[in-house]
Order: sequence, then C-alpha cells, then structure tokens
Amino acid sequence: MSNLVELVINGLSLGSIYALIALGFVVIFKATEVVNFAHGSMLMLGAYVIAATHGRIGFPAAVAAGLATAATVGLLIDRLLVSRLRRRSHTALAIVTIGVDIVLGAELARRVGTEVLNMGDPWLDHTWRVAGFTFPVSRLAAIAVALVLIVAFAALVRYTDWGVAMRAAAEDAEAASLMGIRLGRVSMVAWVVAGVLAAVAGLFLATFPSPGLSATASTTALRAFPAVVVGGMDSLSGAVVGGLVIGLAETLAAGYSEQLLFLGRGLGDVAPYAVMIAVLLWRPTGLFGTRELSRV
Amino acid sequence: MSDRLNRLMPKAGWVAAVIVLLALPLYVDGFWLSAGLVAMAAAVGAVGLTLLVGAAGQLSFAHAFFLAVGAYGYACFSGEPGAATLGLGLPPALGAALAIAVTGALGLAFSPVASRLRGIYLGVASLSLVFVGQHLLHNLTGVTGGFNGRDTPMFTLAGFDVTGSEPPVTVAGVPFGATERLWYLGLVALAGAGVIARNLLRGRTGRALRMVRDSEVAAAVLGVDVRRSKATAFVVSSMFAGAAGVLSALALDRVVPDYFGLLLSVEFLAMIVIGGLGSVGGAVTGAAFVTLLPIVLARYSGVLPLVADAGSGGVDAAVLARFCYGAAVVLVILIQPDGLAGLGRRLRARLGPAVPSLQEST
Amino acid sequence: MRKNALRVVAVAAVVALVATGCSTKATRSGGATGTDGVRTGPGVTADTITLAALTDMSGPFAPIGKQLVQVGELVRAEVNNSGGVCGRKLEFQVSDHGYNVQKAVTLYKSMEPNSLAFLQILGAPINAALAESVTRDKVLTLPATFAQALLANPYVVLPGATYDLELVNGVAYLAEQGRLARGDAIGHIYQEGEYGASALAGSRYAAEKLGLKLVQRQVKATEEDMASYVTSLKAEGVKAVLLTTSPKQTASVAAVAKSVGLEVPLVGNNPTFTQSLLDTPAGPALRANFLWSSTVAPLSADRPGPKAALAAYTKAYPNEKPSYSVGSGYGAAKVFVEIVRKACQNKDLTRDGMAKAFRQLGQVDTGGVFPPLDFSKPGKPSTTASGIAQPDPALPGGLKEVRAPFVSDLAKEYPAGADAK
Amino acid sequence: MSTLRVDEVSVRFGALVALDAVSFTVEPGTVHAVIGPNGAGKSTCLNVLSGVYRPDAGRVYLDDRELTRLRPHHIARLGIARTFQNIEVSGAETVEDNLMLGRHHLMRPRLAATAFGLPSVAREERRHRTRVREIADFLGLSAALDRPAALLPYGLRKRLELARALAMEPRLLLLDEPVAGMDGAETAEMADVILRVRTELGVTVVLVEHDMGMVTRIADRVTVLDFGRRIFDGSPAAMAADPAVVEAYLGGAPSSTKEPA
Repeated sequence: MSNLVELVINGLSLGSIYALIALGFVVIFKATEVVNFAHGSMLMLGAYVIAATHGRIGFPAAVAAGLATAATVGLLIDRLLVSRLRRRSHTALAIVTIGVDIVLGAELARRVGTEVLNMGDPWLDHTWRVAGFTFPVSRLAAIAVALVLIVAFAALVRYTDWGVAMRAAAEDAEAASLMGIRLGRVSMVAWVVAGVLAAVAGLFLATFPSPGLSATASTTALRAFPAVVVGGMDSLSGAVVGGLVIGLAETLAAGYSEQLLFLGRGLGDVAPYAVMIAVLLWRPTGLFGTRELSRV
Repeated sequence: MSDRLNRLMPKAGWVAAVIVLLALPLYVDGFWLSAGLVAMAAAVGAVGLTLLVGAAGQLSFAHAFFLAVGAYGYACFSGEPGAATLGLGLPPALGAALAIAVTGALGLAFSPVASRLRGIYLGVASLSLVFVGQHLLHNLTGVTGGFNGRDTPMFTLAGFDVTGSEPPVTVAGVPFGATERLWYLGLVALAGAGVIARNLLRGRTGRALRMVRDSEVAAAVLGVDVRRSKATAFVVSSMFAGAAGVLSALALDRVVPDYFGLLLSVEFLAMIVIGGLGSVGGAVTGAAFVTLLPIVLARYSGVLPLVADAGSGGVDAAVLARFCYGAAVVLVILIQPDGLAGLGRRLRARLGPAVPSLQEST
Repeated sequence: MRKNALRVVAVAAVVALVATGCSTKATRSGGATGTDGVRTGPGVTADTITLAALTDMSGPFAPIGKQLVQVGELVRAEVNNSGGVCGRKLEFQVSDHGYNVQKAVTLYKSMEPNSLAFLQILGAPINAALAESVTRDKVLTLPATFAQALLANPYVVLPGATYDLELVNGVAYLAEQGRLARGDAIGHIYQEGEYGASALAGSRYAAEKLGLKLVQRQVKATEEDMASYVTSLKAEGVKAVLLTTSPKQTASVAAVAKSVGLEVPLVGNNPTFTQSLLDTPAGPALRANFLWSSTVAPLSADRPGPKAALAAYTKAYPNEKPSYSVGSGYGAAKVFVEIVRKACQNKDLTRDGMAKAFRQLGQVDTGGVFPPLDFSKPGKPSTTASGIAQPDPALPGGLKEVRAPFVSDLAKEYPAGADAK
Repeated sequence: MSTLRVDEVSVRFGALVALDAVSFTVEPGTVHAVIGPNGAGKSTCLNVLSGVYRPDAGRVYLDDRELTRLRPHHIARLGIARTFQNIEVSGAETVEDNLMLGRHHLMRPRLAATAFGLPSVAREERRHRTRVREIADFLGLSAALDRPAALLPYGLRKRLELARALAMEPRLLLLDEPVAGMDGAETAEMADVILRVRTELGVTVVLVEHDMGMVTRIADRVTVLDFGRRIFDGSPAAMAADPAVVEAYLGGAPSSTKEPA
C-alpha cells in the first residue's frame, strides 16, 4: 500500500513536469496550429544553458539565462520560419520544426556528449518526509512552479488582450485577422511563452531524481506528446490532465513491472503510448479537445 | 531536327541512367554497392510514404514500424525451421511476398485509427506504433530474437543465390558475389515500386487521394469514400514499407530492433520532404540524399576540409550530416516547396521546351 | 520515334560494353606470399599492416569510442617507433558509425576488404548485426563490450571477465564483508539487451548459491528516472542493489535510494560509472554506497599497466579527462599487437593466421590493466577475475581500488562461458 | 426522373437552430431555388441534402429512398452532385484531371489492376477522358483542359466546378451560390448554362442563391428560408408578392414597389 502511495506521488510529480511540457505544445498549437516537434530541443537548450552557466553566474542568473535563450529560440523560429509559412499546410509546418529539431538536437547532443551535467540547483537530493512518505524537494518545487505557471498562464489567456486575441485566433484565424487581431503578435508571444515553459520543464526534468542533464533529455520530452494528445491538442486544462495521466501511467507501469510481466519487460516506456491509443480510439480529439463539426 | 532532339533527350537520359545502374557492379566496390542498396531500400519505402503523406495528406510516423514488420516477417517466413527463433522455411520469394502482405494487413488493422483521426492527431498517434513496435521487437524473443535481432535468411530464386555466391558468376572478370547480385534485386524492386506508385498516382486512386487531401468534404460529395481512401493509402504505403523492410533486411544481413526506431521514421519524412511531397522521383532522390550523405561523409571525412576528425569535439562528419539534412528540410519547405523534384522540373523547363513532366506533381 | 529510341539503346549498349572491357574492379587483391616469406592477406602490404576500428564518435558512446581510438593511436605510435611488426608499420583505418546499425554495416563492407582485423567494433547492437559477417569473413574482432554471448564466436577477442563474472565476484565480495546473509533479498536493475542479460546470468547464479532472493527490474536504455524502480525495490526490503545500467541511471538510483532511505551497497558493472557523476547531486550518495565491480583496473591502480596508460594519455592529451576506457583500450590494443606479433612469428599474416595466433597466445600480461589473460580455451572467458573500486573524486578516473582483481570461490565454481545460462 | 422530398428537417448547432422543420419537394426536371438572407440556413440545407451534415430530426428522400442516414459518397453515387460556395477544386491538378475526378464513382475500383498498369485500366481511362472532353466542350472549358485549375480566372473555376459535378452524370445537381462574386455578364452566362443543363441534359437543379434577379429569371419554383424556417414555397411570381418574403428577405422593401413596410 505504501508502495502504491509512493508510486502515485512519483507519478504525479513526474506528471507535473509532463504537464509543463504539454502546456508549451498546446500554447503554440492553439495560437498557430503548428505542432512543434522542436519542443524537445528547446527544452534541452534551456536546460543546457542553465547547466553550462550556473558555475560562473550562479543558479538564479543561470535560470534566467536558460529561460531567455529558449524564449529567444522560440522567437526566432516564429519570426524566421512560422511567420513566413503561415499560409502553408500544418503538415509542412510540423516538418519544418522537425528540421529545426534535427539541427538543434545534433548540436546539443554533440556538446553534452556522454557527460551528465549538474544543473546547480539548490534542491540537490533533499527530501521532505511526512507521515512516512518521502517527497523529493525538487519535485515539490516542480509542482509548485508548475502550479504558479499554469495559474499565471490561465490568467494571461483569460484577462489580457493577448489571451483574447489568441482565443479568437484559435476559433477562426481568418475572422480574427479581419477583426484587426494581429496574428503575428499572437503567434510570437505564444512561441516565447512556449520557450519559457520548455526551459522550466527542462530544468526540472534534469534535477533530482534525475542526476543531471544528459544527451537523451530531448527524447524524454517526446513522452509529453501522449500527454498532449490524451488531453486534446487545443485544450490548456487538457494538457495538465494529460500530463498527470501519463506521468501516473508511466510510473505505475514501471513500479508494478513484475506484476505486469506478461506484457513484457520495460513497460514503463510504452505505457504512455498505449494509454494514448486507447484514449484516441474512444475520443479522436482527446479528452478535452474540440470536436470537429463536419461529418464525412 | 532540334525538336526531335529535344523529344529524344529525356528518353536517352533514362536509357543512359538504366545502363549506368546496370553496369555499376562492374566498377564500384562493395562499399558503394552496399550504400546504394541501403539507398534503394530506403527509396522503396520513401515512395510508399510519399503516397501517404504527399498524395493523401496523412502525416505518419509509423513507417519504421511497418519496415520492421516487413523485415522480421521475411525472416520468420523464410528462416530456418527449428532454430532458436521462429522460422517457417518457406521459399524466399514467397516469404518476401507474405511479409509484404502481412505488413499490408497490419496497415489495414491500424486504418480504423487512421481514418478516424485527422492530420496532426494521426501523426502523433502513429508515433505510438513505433514505440509499441520497439517494445514487441524486444520482448517477443521467440520471433524476433530480442535485442540482438535475428539473421536474414538467404534469398535464393530457383536455385540461384541472390544473396550468396552459388552458382559462381563472373562477368567481365568481376566475380559477382552477394552484394553484386543483390544490387540487381534492389534495382528490380525499386523500378517496380516506382512504376506501381506512378500508375496509382496517375489513375483513379491517385486523383481521389489528392482530393481527400485537399478537401475531405469535396471528395466525399464527389463519390469518394473518404475513410476507404485513407485506409487504402495506409495499406498501400505499408506494403511499400514492407517491401523496403525486406530489402533492408537483405542489405543488412541481420535485422536488429534498434534500427527501426523513431529516428528512421523521421528520416523517411525528411526524404520525402527534401525530394518534394507527392513525387515519386522526388522520393527516390530524397532517399538517396538522406541515406548516402552520412555514409559518404563518414567514409571521406578524412579528405574533406572543414570536417573535424571524428571524436575531436569539433563538428565531425556525423554531426555535419545531421546539420545538412536538418537544414535541407527547413530550406526546402521555406524556399523550394516542391523539393528536389520541383527544382528538377524547373530546370528541365528552362533547358528544353515541352518536356513532359516525369513526376506526378502534387 | 521508335526507331530513334532503338538507336539510342544500341549506341548506349556499345558504350557500356566497351566500358566493361576496361573495368578496374576485375583485379582484386588476394592472398600472396611476400618476398620475406610471410604469407599476407587482406590489409597487409610489403610495408604496412592495416587494422580497422569501427567505432562511435558522434553517437551516445562517442567519448568512450574517442578515448579508445586515442589510446589505440598511442599504442600504434609506440609499436611503430620501435620498428613495427614484421618490418611493417601498423596503420589504422577508423570509421565512425554514430551507433547506427545501418551505417555500421555499410562501413564494415568498405573496411573489411582492406583490413587484417578489427581492433575495435563498438556497440552491442552493432556487434550483433555484424556477428554473421565477422564469422563469414573470418576476421578477428575486438568488441568494446564484455557480454558473455560473444564468447561463442571464435573470431572475437574478449580480454577480461564477462559481465556475469563481475557480478558474481561483486556479490561474493559483499557476502565476505558480512553485508549479505542467507535469506536476504537483493535487487538487480539491468538494461534490456545483451548487456543486461549477460549480467543477469551472474546475479541469478550468485543469488541461488548464496540463498538470496533476487528481485529483478529491467529498464530501457533511454529511461532516466529510476524513482519508481528504487521505490519498488525498497518495498521488497533489498539489502543490496546490483546495477547493470548507464552511468546516468546509476546516479539516479544512488540519489533516489538515499532519499527514500535505502542505504544499501550499490554494485555496478564496469560501464555503469563515469567521473562526471561525482559532480552531480548524486555525488555524495555514490561516494557513500557505490561499489564498482570491474574486470578493468581503475586508472589510479598501482600497477605498471594503468600507470603507463595514464601517463601516456595525459602526456598526449593533457586537456582531456581520462576514464577507465583509457585503461581498457590500452590493454586491448596491447593484446591485439601481441596477436599480430605472434602471427608474424608464424610467418602468416592472413586472416587464418591471425585466428591461429590468437589461440596460441598463451598467457598475456597487460601490466595489470586486465587480470592475467588466457585465450587458449575457445568459448571460455580469458579470466574470471575482477576487482572492486570506490568513487573518489580526487583520483584520475574518479575511482579508488579497494580490492585488487580476485577470483571468488563462487566464481571458481561458476560455469562461465558460452555454455552458462 | 426522380423527386427529392425534404420532410421536416431540423439541424441544431448547440443552441443555434440552423434549420427548423423545413419541408419542400423538388419536382423532376425543374430548377428549384432555395433563397433567404444570410444565416437563413441555405447552405446548411444543401449540406443536409448532400449528406455532409446529418439532421437532428426529419428525413430526406430521393423518390422512395431515404438519404438521411447515408454517407455523402453514397448519396453522390445515387446521382446527386453538388458544388461549393468557396470553390473546392484541386488547384495543382489540371482541369482535365479535376473533371476526371467527377468520373470517380463511374469507374471500377481496381487497385491491383491500376497498380500494375493493365491495358483494361488504360482503356477505361481513355473512355472516360473522351466523355470528360465532351463535358468540357459543353461548358466551354476545352481550351483550358491542360492548365492547372489554380491558374484559371475565378469565373472559369466556378464553371469548372459545375463541369466536374456534371461529369458525375447526376440526376440532381445542387448548386451553392453559383454566381456569387460574378459580374453581370458572367452571371447571365452562368444562368444560361444552368438552363441548358436542365433542358439539354435533363438534370434537375437545386439552387441556393443570393441573387434575386437570377432566381426570378431561371427558377421554376422557389423555397424561401428565414432563420431556419420555411416562410414561402411556390412560384417566383408568387414570391415577389408574398408579404412574409418581402418582410424578411427584402429588408421590408420589395425592390419592385419600393413601398415602406
């Protein structure tokens, strides 16, 4: 029983990081209908900058630098590529981000090599014990930061001009643009916000219980894809729910791998995708995604 | 006269290309033939994917999975019976055909998902096939040999070894071993794949697929069964992937699960984008570019300026190759949406008037 | 129109036929006997012997591949400076496969015809994919891995004990120290594939012999967060955890174990550790609980082999951080040079000559990089000894030897080799 | 010849009622116009007829055959063709290939035979291409056969869409605002084409239209919708005099009399 409780705690804390990654995907998708396959590299870039600079400038400044770098890359992708290709098919745009991911990923993998880079975070391997259960401080920080960011972001969407514009653009880009909404600005802010979210997620993905940043961090980010799809690509609350569901699925499948042996070994890695397929068969646009009207 | 010459030029070009390809094993060594074989296998797969993504507009990351099914399917159907891994000992040609059929059947099994989902949802959902596939390849050890994979059965046709050296054949003083023989099998497969894809794209099926891509509603009111068309595209594309899998298995001697990962699917997408979505010729060119670039760079990294020695921490051949094709993907979509195929068309249009287009444009 | 097309075909065919007549590929080098009475095979000319290295310099194992090639070059320079072998200079042909099977297979085909042997083929899936070709081409290879399944291949040179033996000795060491008793549970976290399967054979054997309960957890190479595995091992009350993982996974296990209060020894195989782990938050946990059970000596070991390897390496590459691969690469290259020398004595520098020389080698001393090696028994490991080391950030390589290589009583009875299950 | 019967059809989008128990009957061989102000539910109506939307209540019959439960491609195969308000042609394809798409349901689905390029497939293609050229002739598109559809001027693209619908050899043709965005001369030409389709080819035409003048000129019968409800059904002449139509559709001012409401 205590095993289950600890696994659930692990799952939810991992899920909160997936939620952050998923949120970044959804912001971009909602505002520009682009599926950003470069999200993993943006995440890794942010984390890499933090890891590479904290020794010289200290952790807080390194985090600021990491967020700024990832946001800048987001901005560049938007200005140099997405804004020029707005009229093209979503598939073409998705493939452009794959191209970006290949280039950025190759360079980051080359720099990190097989090293495991320390993130220089203040949480180290500290834990917090309550009623016999252990909570890693870094994951508590992750949950807290995720909560703050999600609330802040929800407020941004609800109360600011940009939020209104983004929702309008998501409804009908053409109509929004006729109504004087600057789609360019909506898209730009979305990419910058996504960059920040990616870097934050990257930071927490590379802190305890993970020992540091390694070249495979961007593949871990791929696991947020099932989270996004389970929640629904255009639903912000869906991203959060999807992240938690996937985190739980992965942790439970790994924790109970002996009991689930009939499904084969190494199940933790596939569980997110199995959950995703199951959800998609039931609801083709995810749990909270907008359903399309036309019937063909 | 010049008019006639103009009409004859492309034909002569084709004939020359065919002759060069046929004569190549006489001149180049095993490395180039082997690299060429890998490229031909990739080209067969890319042609299939361009039918699905380019013509039918369905984004799929599942191609590596279907390639694996083809490769392992062939190994199972034609493998030695009684070995550690399942083998039915069927004649290789039959085994290959069955492997392709099984791949098509799996494509059909996935098509309910494919036809329910649109665009990007399908793309992401198809990712799961690659991961579930990897899981199965590692765990169904009795069939797949697990992590270490299994050997590819030899391909023989009516007593003639295509992947061996019996009976010995020597042409113009060059002994024709496994690689040389397999080269011709690759050529036949590639030519077959190209012709089939072009026939499909030019006919009723291709027109319907492109209409489904452009507008599902319009296609439906024109009497096109949209779900069926999407399923057809998925099945046909899977069968091409199955054939590519068989060919890869033969080219690589052994099938190992690591090869059929997400990276392979992404490479296939890169091939068809660089080549030009929906174009058969483009898919072949793109496949050659993406597969040969890293191999050639690795082989000649010592000779090339700008390329650091591997492992020296600088930009070495492998990193450079990834930069090149990542950048190629971005640049093609940014400035040359029709890919290399479009570039070729434009060049030909400039060089000679009234040259019929060889590609099925999108 | 049709006539024209025919004419084109005819002309082209004639051109092709003429060209065929001057094909250059028709002449291919075969076996021959040189003027010095030495029979030569592929990769051997009158004044050079070419050895190939098919390695990873851009993929996940690039730093290992890179250091192995670097020390290989050092050994080569050493040999060539002292006159080479059989009056011939050693040449290396190095290719980078980036841990990609398809690339590796293609590159192998280009390297094989021009090389006497493969000084190195790095990567378990790549070795698996090439096993068939290696046997067919009868080319001696040295895989940079210690999986026991490789012993079955007569053309594979495997210096050192296999992963299973490392863990048998490791568990025996814990039992000797009184940290394990009959009836205790031990955990084993291992990667899927040959690496994990090989180690698992050892842990199963040791657990059975010592009356321990073995709790297995298989992980994928790409997994990084070990929290759920460690949590579930803790629930089983394990007294020690064996690790057959990547360094990053090792660090995650150590840190999580400490945080959930699982303060037990963690015993890892030789590829489970790199020095940079000690700079991460997992550093203190590793220093407290990690034991490196390895057939390769740590670089700081007080023996001539590791000392020479370290000295040569730091002299040639003062800015690099040497790891234990410097030692194992140095030792392996030495072994390989010995085989070439033996083949030279036999006046048979062919593929068959190399295979024969390999078996005739007898005892090989690598100056203590590896335990004394004996390759005379096909299918058996060249040694059953391995040592124990502990993390120590102050030393080169980050490891301090706590027990020199030994053969535990458990390992003596162990049916090591290709027939072990 | 067949009769299309729309029986109490309702369509709702959430709280919005797009069609509210609408009924009308299209007699064979007529041009039947469905008109109404913006948002009246005209396009929704056409979408129901062609099977793109499934109504929440009510039925549609072609003679005795119920269409309401059929998927769009089944309805198309029964001989109902349509065009779209925003032209839906494949821009990259040639005019001829776009027209060949209209023949899709008339050609046999032979995947393997097509793949291997059997002569019978080529023969079938040729046969249909001949017919497609005739249709192009009929609509004055012959000169443009080889051009990509995207390069045609707007008016010709509208006409191409109509030609593609005709290539399906339909019994019933549904046209969604066929003259939207056209100038006077183009409108007149299109009206002429539609009449020829009815008289020379004997195809029944259902026309959703905004252009009042055109409707009164060519329609045999008119159904007027307003806010999803049918407010009139009868001859064009009677419509002009109907007070409800005048009120709803003409903004309270019949164009002929200019009388304040």
